[in-house]
Amino acid sequence: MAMRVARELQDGFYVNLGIGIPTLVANFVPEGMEVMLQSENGLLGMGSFPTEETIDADMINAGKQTVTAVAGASIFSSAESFAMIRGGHVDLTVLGAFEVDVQGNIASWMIPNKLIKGMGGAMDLVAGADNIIVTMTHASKNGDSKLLESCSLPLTGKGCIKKVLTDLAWLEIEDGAFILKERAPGVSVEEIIEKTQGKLIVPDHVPEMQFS
Amino acid sequence: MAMRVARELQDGFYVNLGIGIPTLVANFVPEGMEVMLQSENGLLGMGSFPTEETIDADMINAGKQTVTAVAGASIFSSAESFAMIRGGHVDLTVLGAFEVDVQGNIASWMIPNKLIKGMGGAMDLVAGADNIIVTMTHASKNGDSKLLESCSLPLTGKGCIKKVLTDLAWLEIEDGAFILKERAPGVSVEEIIEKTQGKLIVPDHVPEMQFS
Amino acid sequence: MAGFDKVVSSYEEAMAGLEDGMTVIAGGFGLCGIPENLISEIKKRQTKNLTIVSNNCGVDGFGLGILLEDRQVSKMVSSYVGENALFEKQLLNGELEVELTPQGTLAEKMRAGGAGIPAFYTATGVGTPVAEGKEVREFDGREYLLEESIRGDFAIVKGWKADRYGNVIYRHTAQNFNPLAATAGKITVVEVEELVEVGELDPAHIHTPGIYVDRLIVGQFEKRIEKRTLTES
Amino acid sequence: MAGFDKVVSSYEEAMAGLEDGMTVIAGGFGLCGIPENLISEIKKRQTKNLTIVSNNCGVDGFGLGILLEDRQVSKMVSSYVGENALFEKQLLNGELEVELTPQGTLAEKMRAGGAGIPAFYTATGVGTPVAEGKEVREFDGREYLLEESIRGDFAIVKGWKADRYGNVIYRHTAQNFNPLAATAGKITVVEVEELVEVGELDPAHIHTPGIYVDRLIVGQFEKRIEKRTLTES
Repeated sequence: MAMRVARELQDGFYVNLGIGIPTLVANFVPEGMEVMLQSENGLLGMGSFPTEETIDADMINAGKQTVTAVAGASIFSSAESFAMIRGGHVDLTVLGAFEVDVQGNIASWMIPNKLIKGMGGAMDLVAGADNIIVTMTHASKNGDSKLLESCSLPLTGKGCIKKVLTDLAWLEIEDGAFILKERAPGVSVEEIIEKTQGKLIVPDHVPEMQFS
Repeated sequence: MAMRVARELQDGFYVNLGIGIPTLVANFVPEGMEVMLQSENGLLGMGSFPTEETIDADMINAGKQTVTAVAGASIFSSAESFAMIRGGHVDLTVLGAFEVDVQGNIASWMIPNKLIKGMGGAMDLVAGADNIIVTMTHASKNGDSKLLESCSLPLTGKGCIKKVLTDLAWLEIEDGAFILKERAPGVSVEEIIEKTQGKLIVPDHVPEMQFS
Repeated sequence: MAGFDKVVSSYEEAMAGLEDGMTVIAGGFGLCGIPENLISEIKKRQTKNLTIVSNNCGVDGFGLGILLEDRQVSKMVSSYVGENALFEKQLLNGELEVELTPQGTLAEKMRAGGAGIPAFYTATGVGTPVAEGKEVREFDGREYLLEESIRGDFAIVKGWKADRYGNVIYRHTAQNFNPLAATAGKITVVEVEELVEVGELDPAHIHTPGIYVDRLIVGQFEKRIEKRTLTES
Repeated sequence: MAGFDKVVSSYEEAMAGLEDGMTVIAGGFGLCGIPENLISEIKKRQTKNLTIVSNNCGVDGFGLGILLEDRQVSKMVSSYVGENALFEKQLLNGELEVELTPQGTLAEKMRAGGAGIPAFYTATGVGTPVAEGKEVREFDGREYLLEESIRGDFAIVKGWKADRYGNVIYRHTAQNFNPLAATAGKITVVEVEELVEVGELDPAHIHTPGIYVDRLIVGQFEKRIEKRTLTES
């Protein structure tokens, strides 16, 4: 999945990668392309994890992992960081979700009576970016689709999602439907149809994902 | 007048002095007392004017005069500067005016069809400070009182002025009236009464100003 | 304490005046840049019924988490409270009220509180549970929520270096919410690692001008790392 | 221009795309920290019917004042325009529209524009001509005005040093409105005195992170002093 997301990168993009799977994207930035990672705790120009020698409690990312800064990085307050995000200055945001629906709604932060961790910066990220990729598994462990006609969980954002990448497919959201754009390697269109609850439009030809 | 204003200073005060007469106050800070001057273009810790050797086009005050910074100064953006002002962090603001009235209204920035220079930071200063001293001449050149029942010029702020210092008197505004607190040296109570148009309360004893 | 000298000599003095029922705004993100010793002092004082405004609530046994142990906190205003079992327990028990606030909105609420802006509009949270009870208003064809600013009786802040005047700089990403919290306290208390001479800090590098700071103290810090992640090699 | 290299090689290129009727936000306070050469380039282009958002409008013959000479400006949004005879003349003639805006409100409008805040409340201007046509709302017993944010088609900014990525620092009080303007342009153009290597600026000292900057150019500056005041001795 991280490899497929990397294909959406463009040279000179400022990118905010959510916590978890999306962070791996950084490992697949194509040769000769520069992207700069924004971490919403106040770092533009996030680098790799540190070594034993360079680890520093005062240098973390939004996932609270110890990180480094690249040359040309800048560090600022949380207000400034979200000014960038809310103001639409970040070119691409990648984040996970529990559910996405055909209206572009996203639910990613709360499962009532079960999981109350808080939304962190996710609501700001989805409200501030034009260009968002949601990455998640296509269905839950017990097989329930996460691509729905209408989200059942409390929303993170309304009508803001246009691109979804799952373990099975690359989809775009348009006019109240998921458009199946690409299949993951070895995955059949039938499986995707079966595991998608929301309205799905399947073009005549659905190419397999390319990763180069 | 600057000497009388200086008596209102307290050790550790952050002070914004308007442009013109009020700037002189800096010269009369009592021995052993520290005050720090805020200049709304983005300088906290304004120092004296520079010498030929230290003059610098990039170091000015809100009156656009070349200045220096004291040790312990900080420099910041206009948004941060007015965050300080609007947020009520400045302990004392001193500024000039055309008119003040018994409701604590102040007019200081515009004379219709005659003078349109703009309000600069004055509206922010009067809205942000609890502790404001207006300094002005008691009457205009042709003898019209500037202490009115109701301001005739467009306002800079509504109900925000409590202390007024003129060339004739020190007055405070309370419950819709000017209270005459002190006379300037050699000035009679009668002259002050004559030159004050707004309701004036004159206590039995009106001491002469002290400047030490 | 004369003039602009903000230095106090003890943590007792630093938190003097903190009373039951007050609101405390704290800097820090996760365990990074948290005012460790000021938090410990609040625990020591056993002040109760506090409202704490902080992006996170520490972890079990460290940071703001220690204030939960004796139920000193009645309400948290936070964006993320995931890593704290005691927190979750008190929340589910109903012992603790939580106002979950999007991170950027929380940062802006603190800044606005310090800057004399009582409220602002943001698109963050429109159509979500965060919008409940809040005015929605359209600007230029898009919907926004009205969010009110936050001020605290106290702000507790962790800086890196400061001079006696209370001019503070922060180190790396330990900056986070600290400069915002610093503007929004009626009494702002900053603890730092190092005191430098007045004039030593470049005026253009100061993150928090001394005008925001009421009390300053130099402390020793554990600086615990929450997620130790290393690169291979 | 590849990756994050924002440097352009000419002023023509720096202002490419500027068209009649656009809104330009300019940094600077008085003549301090103004983008002198970007202004000159606008004059050279003879772009007309511009809305200029800037605290001041320069002086006769220097700074933004030169754009008045050929009537390139149809509207100014400023807090103070006192030191400019041509300005006053065009204003009284009705050739020029002026939206006088309190200085702090103007600064906050720019910041809000860049930060995705469409509007905010402020006590500044309540009960004055500035309040005309604006919503007044009470918070906590006090009245506030609703003020909308400002964005520009272009922002023109004067920095001191920058690296190729567009990370900028400002010198002394030449900072003023510049970092705010920089956030609020659809296209933000920064001219600086000196280009430094990427990595040379301390990340914590950067006033304007490169994410806000689209084009960067190195220039020569007159830096005229408006009020030369010296101390005796």
